[in-house]
Amino acid sequence: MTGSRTPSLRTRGLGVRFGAFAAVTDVDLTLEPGARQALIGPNGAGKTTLINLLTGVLRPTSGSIHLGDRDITPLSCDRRARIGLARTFQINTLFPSLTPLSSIVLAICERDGLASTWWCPLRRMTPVYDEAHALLGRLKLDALADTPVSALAYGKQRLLEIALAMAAKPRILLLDEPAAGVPEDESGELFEVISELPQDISILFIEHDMNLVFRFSRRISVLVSGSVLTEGTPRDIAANPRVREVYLGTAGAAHG
Amino acid sequence: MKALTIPRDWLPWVEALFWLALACSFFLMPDKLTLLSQILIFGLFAVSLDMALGYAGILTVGHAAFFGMGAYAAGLLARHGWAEPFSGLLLALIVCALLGYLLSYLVVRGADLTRLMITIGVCVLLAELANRLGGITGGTDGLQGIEMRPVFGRFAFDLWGRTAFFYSFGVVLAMFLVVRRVLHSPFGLALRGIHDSRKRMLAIGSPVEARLRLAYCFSAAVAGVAGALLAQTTQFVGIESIGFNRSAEILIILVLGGTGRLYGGMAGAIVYMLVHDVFADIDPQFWMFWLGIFLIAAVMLGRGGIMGMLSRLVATRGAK
Amino acid sequence: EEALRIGLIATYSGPYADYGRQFDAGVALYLKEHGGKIAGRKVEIVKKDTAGPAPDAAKRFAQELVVRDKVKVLTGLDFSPNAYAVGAIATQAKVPTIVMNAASSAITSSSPYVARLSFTVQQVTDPMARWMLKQGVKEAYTVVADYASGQDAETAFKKAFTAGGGKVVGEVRTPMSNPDFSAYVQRIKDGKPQAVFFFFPSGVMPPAFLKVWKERGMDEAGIKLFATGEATDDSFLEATGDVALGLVTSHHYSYAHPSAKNRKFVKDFEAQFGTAMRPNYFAVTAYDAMAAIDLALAKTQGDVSGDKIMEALKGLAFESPRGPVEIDSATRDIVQTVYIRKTERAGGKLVNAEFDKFDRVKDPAKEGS
Amino acid sequence: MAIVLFDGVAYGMLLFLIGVGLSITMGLMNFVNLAHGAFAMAGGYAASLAMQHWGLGFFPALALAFIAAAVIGAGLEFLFFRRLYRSHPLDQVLLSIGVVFVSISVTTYLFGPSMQAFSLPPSLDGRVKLLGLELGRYRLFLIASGLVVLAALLLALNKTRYGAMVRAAVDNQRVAAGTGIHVQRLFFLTFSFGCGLAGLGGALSLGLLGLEPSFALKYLIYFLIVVCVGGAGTISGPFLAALLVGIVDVAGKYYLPGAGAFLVYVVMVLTLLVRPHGLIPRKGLA
Amino acid sequence: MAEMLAFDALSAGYGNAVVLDRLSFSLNEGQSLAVLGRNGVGKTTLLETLMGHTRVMSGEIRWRGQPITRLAPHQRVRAGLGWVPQEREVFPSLTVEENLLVVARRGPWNLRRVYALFPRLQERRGNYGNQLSGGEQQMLAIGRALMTNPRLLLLDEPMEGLAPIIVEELARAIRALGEREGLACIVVEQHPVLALSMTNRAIVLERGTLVHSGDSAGLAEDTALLHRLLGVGIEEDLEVAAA
Ligand SMILES: Nc1ncnc2c1ncn2[C@@H]1O[C@H](COP(=O)(O)OP(=O)(O)OP(=O)(O)O)[C@@H](O)[C@H]1O
Ligand SMILES: Nc1ncnc2c1ncn2[C@@H]1O[C@H](COP(=O)(O)OP(=O)(O)OP(=O)(O)O)[C@@H](O)[C@H]1O
Ligand SMILES: CC(C)C[C@H](N)C(=O)O
Ligand SMILES: [Mg+2]
Ligand SMILES: [Mg+2]
Repeated sequence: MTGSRTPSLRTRGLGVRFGAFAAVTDVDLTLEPGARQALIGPNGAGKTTLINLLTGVLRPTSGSIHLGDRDITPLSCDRRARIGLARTFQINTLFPSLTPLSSIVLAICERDGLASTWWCPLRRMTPVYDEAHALLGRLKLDALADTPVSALAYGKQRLLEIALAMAAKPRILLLDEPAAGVPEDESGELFEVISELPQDISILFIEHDMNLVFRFSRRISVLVSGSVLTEGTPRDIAANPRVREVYLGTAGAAHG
Repeated sequence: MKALTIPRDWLPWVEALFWLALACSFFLMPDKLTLLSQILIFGLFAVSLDMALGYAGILTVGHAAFFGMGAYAAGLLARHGWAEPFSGLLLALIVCALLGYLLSYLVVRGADLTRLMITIGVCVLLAELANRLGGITGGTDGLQGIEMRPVFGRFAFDLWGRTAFFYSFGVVLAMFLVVRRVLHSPFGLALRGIHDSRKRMLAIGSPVEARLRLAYCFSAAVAGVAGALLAQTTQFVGIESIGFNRSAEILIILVLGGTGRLYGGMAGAIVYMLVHDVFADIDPQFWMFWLGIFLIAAVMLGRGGIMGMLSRLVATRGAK
Repeated sequence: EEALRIGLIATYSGPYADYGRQFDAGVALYLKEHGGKIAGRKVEIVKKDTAGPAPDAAKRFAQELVVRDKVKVLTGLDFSPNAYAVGAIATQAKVPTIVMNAASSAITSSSPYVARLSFTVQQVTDPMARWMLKQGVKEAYTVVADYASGQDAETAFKKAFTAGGGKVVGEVRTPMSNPDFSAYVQRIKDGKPQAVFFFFPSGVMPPAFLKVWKERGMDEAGIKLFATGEATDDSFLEATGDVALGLVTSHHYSYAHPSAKNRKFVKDFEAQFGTAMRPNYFAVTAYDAMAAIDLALAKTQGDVSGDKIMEALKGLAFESPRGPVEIDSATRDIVQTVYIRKTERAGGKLVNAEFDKFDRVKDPAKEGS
Repeated sequence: MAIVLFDGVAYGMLLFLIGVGLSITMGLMNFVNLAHGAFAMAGGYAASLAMQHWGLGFFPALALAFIAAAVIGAGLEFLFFRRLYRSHPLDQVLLSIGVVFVSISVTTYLFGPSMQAFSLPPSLDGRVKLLGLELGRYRLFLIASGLVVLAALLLALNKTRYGAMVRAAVDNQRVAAGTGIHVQRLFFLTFSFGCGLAGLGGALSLGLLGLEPSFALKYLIYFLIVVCVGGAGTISGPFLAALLVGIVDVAGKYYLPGAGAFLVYVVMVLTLLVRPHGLIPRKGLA
Repeated sequence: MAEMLAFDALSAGYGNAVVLDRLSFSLNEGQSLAVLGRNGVGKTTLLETLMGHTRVMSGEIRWRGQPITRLAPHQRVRAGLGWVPQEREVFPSLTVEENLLVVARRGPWNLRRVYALFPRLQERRGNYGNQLSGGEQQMLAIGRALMTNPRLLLLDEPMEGLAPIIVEELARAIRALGEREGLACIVVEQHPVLALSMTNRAIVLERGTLVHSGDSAGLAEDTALLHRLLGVGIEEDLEVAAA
């Protein structure tokens, strides 16, 4: 990795407290352009909280977040999304009464700033529909394009989560356990799709499935009790006895 | 129960038929024209509420604030010498859009119950203000002495309510088409998205509050036009136009018709007001009992109001 | 022969359903006494319920009654806004309209086809102010419900009271929905005025006010209390209970009015509707409205054209259960006796016992204008 | 001034007493029960009629009011309400408004449109001298009742498993049932209890408010204020809100009589703007 | 051995949609079952049907000899079914401890034992249900089901979102429960090898119908069959579970 490039996303001393409980403390995290970085750590380590901080769902109690050269700490959730920060949720957060197609159409409209257009009927926006169909096709959701989201099986809803994030054509993609609930063969495919995204997109993903983590990440950060325990290549991490002890158990063996 | 299926391409024709039937009621019920005009007006009012409630998800029991404000705006304009009808509508629209935009800052934040109470509070405060400013508004005695000029300078408002009917019909249809267009636009889709999941909307970069403010402002403007129509066609503005009870009544009408369904407001107004009229004619003292039973029966038989029931009976199929 | 149709727009349901019930009873009683006929014609009453103040509905009903039901006379009209809204139809359709209650002064000026047989707020307030002065009351505090009629009462009282040399030392308007009056009464108590005059629409407000008045020991504190007759409306008097005892009020009708005509009226009324419901000022006006139509049609010899009837109504004078009444030929508003009454217990019942009166009172708001 | 404060507290207690049932049915059970006033009215009528016609004392009449309203609530729950727990809140609005309409007509039909006579038992009438103040006995009684009801409810809902079961079932009926909670019976009892409380409040209000068929709708805004400003789903929230409203209302009318009806609503709107989830927000709701 | 649970030509679904199509299988006392299949084939629906949350169109469910097809969900819990829903669905307005206590029934499982199994829950005992991490919610959902002291535990993707080390522990614990206390379970899993290692028997669903039923061990061994049924590239997975 060339050190000269400015990182896409960088945090400095980031922390948040819930009352007396420090969920995230003093995190310095760097995401290079084109990164394929995994964030792992025990349950309750603060991974989701960290993503919530990055996307602006939560306000940090300390520290700052930079996107490129810009300090985005004060920006709201939606502003951050509009400048290229997309995410998926650990627990499905979809539009239950819309169809997958209109969900994606909506996401594209929001991305292109069309969503405040009130004078032009939706159905005239053919390019948007074409793009939405293409995206659904890539995630093999095209057959379900017109089924209400609420009637989709869980796994399909997981896919739609990712489709929604991808529809935003983000610069940075934050994925919170994207493959949870997706069958193994499909989760592999899913990650293929993700890793084939243009190289200028930086990706940070949380995942408890070590097969996926070790297959698709180029760097891994380990979060324990709210702070970064260690960071390194998959090989380093798999060999780290502390990580094994608190998180991997024997699962890392195969990747050691 | 098997649903009747109609191709989706037919829907615009069904809509056209609906409006045609409404227009034809002029010949079918020639001595109920005032009722029909008021049904149209309340239908429009309910549709405006639906934009806020059914689409933007802002639980409000204070929408009469805009209805009443529109009525007073149009009424006062006419009363003070400018009695041309369309300018009254325009004034009401502008005033209510502004008021709606201002109030939207109070309303879009917070949870459902908060919004409910804030809208009620604002509505009650405005009603109280109208009462206090009795010198201008006539207070509880109502604003009298409105005499509208003929529509297009030709059609005077007559005793039979013919002009009032056509005037209301035209304006309501025009406003309805605007609302329909808005709801079928990307903005309308965004509203449905917010209704479903605010969190997800934020995550796809939607400035949710701004969207809601715009929707609320729209909705207020349409409600204002409805209020202005009532003021102009009755040539009177009662303080009830702006009160809590009217807000609650229109909510009942909308819920009966079905929220978030575009035609829910119109359907609700037609059914509620006709049923009310029939029951009140049969039994002026205890029509409330029968209306209550009717409402209970309506909920028990079909959730989601009349349109909800219809959508279960009639399915659509075909291309989008 | 075709029946004479009369449209009755009133409140039959909701919080004010009592108004419509009283109207109906008064009308029914008159018709019963006259064999269901007015000026020799069978009468058909078409009722419409506004469920309270609802001018848009009232206007719609008036229009339907005229256009569809072809009524010759409109009547009822308990709430002023409803009466104002109907007035416009009366003018447009030239249908005589007889107001059975609505008490806002300008209603009769708003349309030449409107006459009133009830009263105006000013008409009953002004005598009270004058009577208080006569009793040596020099300072008064006013309490009124904050709506058009209350404001009318406040203005009329102030005008008459100060004109007679009295001084209004404090005034307060209470919101229409005001469950607890303790703050207002406490404030009055701390201000120690010589007397208090209040106006509340009949219903739940007067008893609520009187209860607190009693609880605070205002009488012991030596503060006198006066009101208009709505405070001791015969419909609500029993339910109000002993807290009303001793209250002095002014009004145009009491069920205990000691005239022969009224005794018969009450007797017939009770025979017909039982004793659970007392005739109050709504019932008597409804009864009188029928009498007025009857007399007017007698004058026009059955001609039901609007202008003729209005002409006949002007200056019409007759004996009502409440005493002599007359329709002012200039204003089409009623001229009548206003009584000063005191709430007493007689024969186990609470009644408004009349003990003083002002004869031939016109609506003071229209005097000199 | 102490007396103004006292009056305010007493008025607040009254609001709490007639509103607290709603914080059970609407606050806790999430059922938008606009018919709350109808149940309060049922209690009021039960108490007032029993006292007039059967010569029942005020205190037994209070118990009767609770029972009558609870039984009516139970009947309606069984027939209608239980079918709508999972429905959209707006369907619940429609149902409960229908119930209100019917209840108004039925009471008008049975007892006439005008007010019910009521006089306080001598023991609660008049004033007592306490700490140099002349306090209304009935108002003192209201304050005491309010505190008793508050304490009882806090104990019942926070310290027992019952309260947690209700909250669990409201959070997620499907899962509550799937983990062994008899949701239907739980809701039946809770709803009836909420209605009973409404009835009790209705009967307790007899000394201050007039009872007539429109009672069912007339005080709706007040109930809603108490529950929503307080924070739906808690008991202490509505209690605080009722006190706040009572004191603001009475003090406002005493010191600023010109502000009239404005004050309470302005305070309500401001409070909600500052605390959008109510004075004491229910825990565990994001 | 006695039959514990049986599905007899059961069809069930939502509204008018049939999801499970004449499904039959049975399970003996003390046996555990893995339910496998791709996305959307009806695994969750199977468990929901067992809990009484779907519409049964025809057929019967027998539990320890009694038909329970018409029982209300809470009665099924009393009869000994313990349910861990797929989306965890902990009660958000209850604290961790309340979540556990509110469903508690008499039996060997109590607060102490659940805390011993998931120490993390004890640390977070005062947090409300919606103030937990995904994995903590999963633990809580499992703990909650245990608190009802079931005879048969229904686990819908229980390992989802849990750290590998917890997965191992949990799998071991469930196995141990079955062996030591006779607590049987039905496990729905996306990771077949893991599920098979925890159970005695396995069924594979495809669009609501049974396409395979047999021994877990046998199926785990038969890589080709697994591959055909589930299309899984299982090699790595095998290693994980075997390790
Ligand atoms: N609102 C809150 N109040 C208090 N504590 C909270 C809140 N939200 C989260 N927590 C706590 O913060 C810690 C971090 O949670 P987070 O969701 O970030 O964990 P995670 O690393 O994503 O875990 P998992 O892998 O299980 O999803 C958890 O222990 C959780 O209980
Ligand atoms: N509430 C519902 N209404 C209508 N159809 C539903 C509903 N829930 C699920 N379905 C449909 O039932 C089928 C089976 O879904 P189910 O959730 O049982 O699948 P699953 O095997 O558990 O899938 P996954 O692995 O994704 O969890 C799917 O086709 C789904 O679309
Ligand atoms: C019935 C009364 C309250 C009516 C009131 N006096 C009015 O004229 O509006
Ligand atoms: Mg997480
Ligand atoms: Mg599933």
